[in-house]
Amino acid sequence: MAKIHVTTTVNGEPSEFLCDPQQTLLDVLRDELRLTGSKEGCATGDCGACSIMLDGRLVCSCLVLGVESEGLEVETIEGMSSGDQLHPLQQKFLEEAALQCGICTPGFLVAAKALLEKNPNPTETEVRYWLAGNLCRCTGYDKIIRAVLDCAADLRGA
Amino acid sequence: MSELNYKCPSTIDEATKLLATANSNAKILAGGTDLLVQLRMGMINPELIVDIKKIKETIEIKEFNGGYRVGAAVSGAELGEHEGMKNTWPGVVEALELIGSTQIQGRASLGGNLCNASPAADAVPAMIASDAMCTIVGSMGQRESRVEDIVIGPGQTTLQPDEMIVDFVFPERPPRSSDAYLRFIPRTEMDIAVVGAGVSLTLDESGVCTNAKVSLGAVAATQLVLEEGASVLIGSTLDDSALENLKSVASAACRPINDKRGTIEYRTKVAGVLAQRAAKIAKQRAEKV
Amino acid sequence: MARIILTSGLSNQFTSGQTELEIDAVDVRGLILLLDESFPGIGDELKREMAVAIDGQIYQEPFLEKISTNSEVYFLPRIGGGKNILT
Amino acid sequence: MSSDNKDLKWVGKSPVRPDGNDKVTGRAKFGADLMLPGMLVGKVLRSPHAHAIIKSIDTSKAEALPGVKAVITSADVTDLSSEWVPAGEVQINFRDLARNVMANEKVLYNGHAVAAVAATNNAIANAALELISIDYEVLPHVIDVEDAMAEDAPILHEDMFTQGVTPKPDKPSNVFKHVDIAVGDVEAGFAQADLIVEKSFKTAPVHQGYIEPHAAVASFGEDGKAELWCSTQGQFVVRLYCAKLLGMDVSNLRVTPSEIGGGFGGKTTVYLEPVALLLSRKAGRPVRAVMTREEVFRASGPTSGAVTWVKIGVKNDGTIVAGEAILKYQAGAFAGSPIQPGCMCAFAPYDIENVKVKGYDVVVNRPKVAAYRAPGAPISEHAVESVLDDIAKQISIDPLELREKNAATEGTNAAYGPKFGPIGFVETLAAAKAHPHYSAPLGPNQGRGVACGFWFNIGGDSCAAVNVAEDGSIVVSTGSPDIGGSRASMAIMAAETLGIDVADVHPNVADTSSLGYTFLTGGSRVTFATGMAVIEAAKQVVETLRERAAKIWDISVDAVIWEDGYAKPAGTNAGDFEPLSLGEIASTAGKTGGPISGNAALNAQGAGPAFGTHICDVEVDPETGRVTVLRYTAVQDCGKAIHKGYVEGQIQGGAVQGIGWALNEEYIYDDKGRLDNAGFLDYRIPVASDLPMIDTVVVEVANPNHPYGVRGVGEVPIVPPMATVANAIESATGIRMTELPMSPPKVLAAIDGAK
Repeated sequence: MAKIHVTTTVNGEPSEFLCDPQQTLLDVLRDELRLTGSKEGCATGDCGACSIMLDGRLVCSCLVLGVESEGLEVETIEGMSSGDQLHPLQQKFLEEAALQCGICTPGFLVAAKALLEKNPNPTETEVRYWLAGNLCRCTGYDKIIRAVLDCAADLRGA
Repeated sequence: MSELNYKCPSTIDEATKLLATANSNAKILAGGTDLLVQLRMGMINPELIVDIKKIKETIEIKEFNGGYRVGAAVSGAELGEHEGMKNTWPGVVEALELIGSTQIQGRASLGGNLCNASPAADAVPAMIASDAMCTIVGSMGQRESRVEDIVIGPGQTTLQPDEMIVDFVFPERPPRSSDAYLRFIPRTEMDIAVVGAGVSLTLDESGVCTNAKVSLGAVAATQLVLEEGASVLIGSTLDDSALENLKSVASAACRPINDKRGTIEYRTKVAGVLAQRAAKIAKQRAEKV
Repeated sequence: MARIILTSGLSNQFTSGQTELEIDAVDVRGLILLLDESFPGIGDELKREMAVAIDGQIYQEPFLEKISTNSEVYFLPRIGGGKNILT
Repeated sequence: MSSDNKDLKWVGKSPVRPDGNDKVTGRAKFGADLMLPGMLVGKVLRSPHAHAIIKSIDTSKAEALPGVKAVITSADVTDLSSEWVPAGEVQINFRDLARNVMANEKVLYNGHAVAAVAATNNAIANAALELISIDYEVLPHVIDVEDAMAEDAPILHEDMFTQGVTPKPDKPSNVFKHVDIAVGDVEAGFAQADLIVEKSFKTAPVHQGYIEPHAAVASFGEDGKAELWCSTQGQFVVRLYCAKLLGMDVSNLRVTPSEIGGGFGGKTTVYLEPVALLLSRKAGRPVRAVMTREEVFRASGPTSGAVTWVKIGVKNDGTIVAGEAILKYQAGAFAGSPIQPGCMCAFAPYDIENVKVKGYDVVVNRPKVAAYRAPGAPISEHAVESVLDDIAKQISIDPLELREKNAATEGTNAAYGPKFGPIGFVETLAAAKAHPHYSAPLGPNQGRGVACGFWFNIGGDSCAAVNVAEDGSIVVSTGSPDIGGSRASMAIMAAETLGIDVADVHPNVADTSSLGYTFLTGGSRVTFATGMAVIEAAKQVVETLRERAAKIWDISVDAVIWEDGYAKPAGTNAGDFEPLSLGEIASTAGKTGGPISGNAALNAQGAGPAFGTHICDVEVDPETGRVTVLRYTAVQDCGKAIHKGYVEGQIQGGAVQGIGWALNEEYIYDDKGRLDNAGFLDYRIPVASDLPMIDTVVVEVANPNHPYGVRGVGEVPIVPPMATVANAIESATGIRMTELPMSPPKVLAAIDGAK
């Protein structure tokens, strides 16, 4: 099959890859670019474990074709911390035990970061609905929601 | 393994030419939230994917004769950020925004939701209730159509293989007009509608309903337009008895099926309840504008 | 004599309904040998299927646990976090 | 040490987990994240039918496809003889295991594996699957448990004759075995009763729903040695099963557990692991096999669906005089449902003189059930806790008081036989009663329910190594995969025992060639059993450190004490020496006898049974039947919480899985026996917006058999929710729901039916 050459930006770095037309961006990130932080939990957009930012929009990378990322900005969990500095959300998830197995954690963090950038002062209900597309089977969501709310409060205070 | 190609035209003309030459082996990619799942599951096997998101007309929202033109590929997230549409057509905006998660909202579009032609599509009853029109372009030229004339059955539309929807036109509204869309799902998010109900209406100064349109989703092979539902509302002040009438005509109009998402009995009952509740919300909104 | 209690399932299969027995044994290994002498076949079943509770303390893989003369010894099915249903 | 020990430095705190950073940055490697040079893609072909004879399989076209490196069928799997053999503490039938991994002669459920391929990429592997042609003779199928027990039911296994019945049956049956539990005389008991309530219930099979699909990477060498990386709750169990299925020496297979994206019991067996190994052996290249979400639903898990009946007799004062139950559990396509623990748990929380439980283990054309949190217990206890609620209402006694009146305490003979040691059931009831939630006002269409739950908890085999590095930092190795933060609890217990900072302890999950046999992560055994091994190994290290200090000071070891991470002279007459730190002793270890290391291998006995009491408020929409959970409180006896945060997390997660079981989760089959909702879209696990915060109350009645008083935590919280929610719906609507899930159509039909 004729592979297509794609030029894009991943976590701020110019990036190129070859992919088949039907390859999803998630497949490309994991198999071609070896960025395995984005997880495949369903491949149908129902679990959010593959959440990434595409040109500033939160999307499921399993529902985006690799070729669609031509010329766009892609941000994944691997780009969330800066140097040896964790993002405040990452730090808060650790401090408040907001993860158990950790498979859904990258998706939750990417989605929560997108929320706080759009709405620095969300209510519990707003957080729950924003994150409804991120499934977690371990935590019952309680500590995740608290971590996001507490982090938002810290960031507003800072 | 049939060879799949991907094209990303930047003009409508290019797009329709590609569709024409692919003679019905092409699929249009807008948000892709249905298309990619169908590809993955092997439900479809196209030779060409035409991504329309680089075409200016399909991704912009602009004012038009006091109303709005909304590009077919505009995402739910973008529509939800548009003050004008939110104030004038809150029902249409909330319907598109109900589809899937925040992540899905980053991609899902009015055009995709309509052309996927699912009986349970959330945005469609709301668009039908709003009397929305759509602009269709094909190799034979451009035509306009009412949204309610597009879907003719599950997965079937009146679009020709070489045609694409460019945008939707939501007309200017008289004062004291508004709309609302409600759906029922087992969870609070992430499900496909078991029943959907869209209501659009206009009130006069005395609060009497002068114009109304009611549409139901997921209770028949295609979205239903409830002429009778409109007539029980028009001339009333949407008092309890009018709303009770709406409830019964809505239930009476249903021709649903039993499937994994709901039973005939359940869908029939809840359709009436949702039509009634949606009408109440539309009324409250109309009183405020 | 230690008091030995069997499940009704076992008693139906091997002891013609008798669920309580009085036996002198120093440890579980010895007890199972004695039981198998009086009720042929029960020994394998006990070794394969059963855990033991001696005076309330459950042993999932009993063998050398000591039994005193006034001990209360229950044979009960092995349990685990579903690990009894692995196949 | 007991749980009221005040001078604990780390136990009970919530330090950041040692593996946390990798898991918030995407660095952690889960099952599907490993890649090897030359790695092939493994894919499995699955049965479209619920029940059919495999007349022939033709793989020639697939083998001929360029890029296909190996194709396997049941012909490549040794068909083992049917025998139930002990595996660890487990009974397993390797013949069934082999035939579940790859169907032989017959397919027994929609999704049953029939062949597998290894190819150079996904597309080729998928194309190859389409080129495999199978000639099926479709047979009648049976999905429902009671249909399967019927005289004329289609028989899944011609060689299955019901066990536990005398005389031995003369014709095969789908009932694998009967289970009987009897204490006292129920007939006599019911005769004394002032009130008898009996009811039948139906519960749906539910999937563990872990977000990470099964994944395995295998690399087979020409020398017959193999490496396997996979997402599992027990690398040693995987090693044994795979070695058996491939006819290998156990020690020729090295299994390394990846990080695991949830299991809840569902990753205690093998599916892809032997397939990946077989493909790799045939292809001579590494193979990675990963399930799609659809495959996870069609071919793995779930726990049993069941039909249950419970009859309870009470005196007017609430004293329970007799309890009887009949439990029919689906096992899936092969024998072995959790019917045994289901029968044992049914009445376990209560002190009842007369108990009789009859259980049936029944095969049906569904995927073989796997372990799921407190296997069997939620199903039987749902029925008992629902009937108790009706009784409380009918004799107008507070539902918590009814339970307090009959609650098992230390010395009570459990309904399954032996006496309970110290247990904290009544403490959870008291805490629930005192909780503000229990007396908070309710609005219209709102109701409140309570229910309780019990699970045995287990111990078992665990190994641990505690190694002192040159600088005095500590590496703790165990064989227990970390699903929910157990590395953190291991670090805490090691730091507590060594008297050092928890940050200086570095836990590590070892592969099967680096440490002794350790039973799997499950049964809520890790913090208890593996924790005991870690503490034991750490104590050995302390002893060695004292000896080394004694050598350095040239005094007797008895004159050296270990305190707060330092060796100190026992007293003034021991001599006047500056305390020696762990680091100082470690740096000179070479001179004083070599590396310092502690190693423990034990079979932990004396796991502490645990109880929970839950409170739930719901609002029911009378027009749509939607049930909204408004408020939820879970009280549980945890013996001693080692890591507070992760203990609360276990309780919250278990409760929410139970809420999903109560309200929306179910398998939907079409008339051909094909699963119709094999995905997260229509298999509806709870989402964040469905739920309130889950308030937790941790009660601590120490387990005397653990140095810090630990009881298992993870299983109990999934037991009470189904009845708690059902009881809340009853309180809101006056209607007793007897079928799970209590989804909107069922609730609305019940409400309309009651009008």
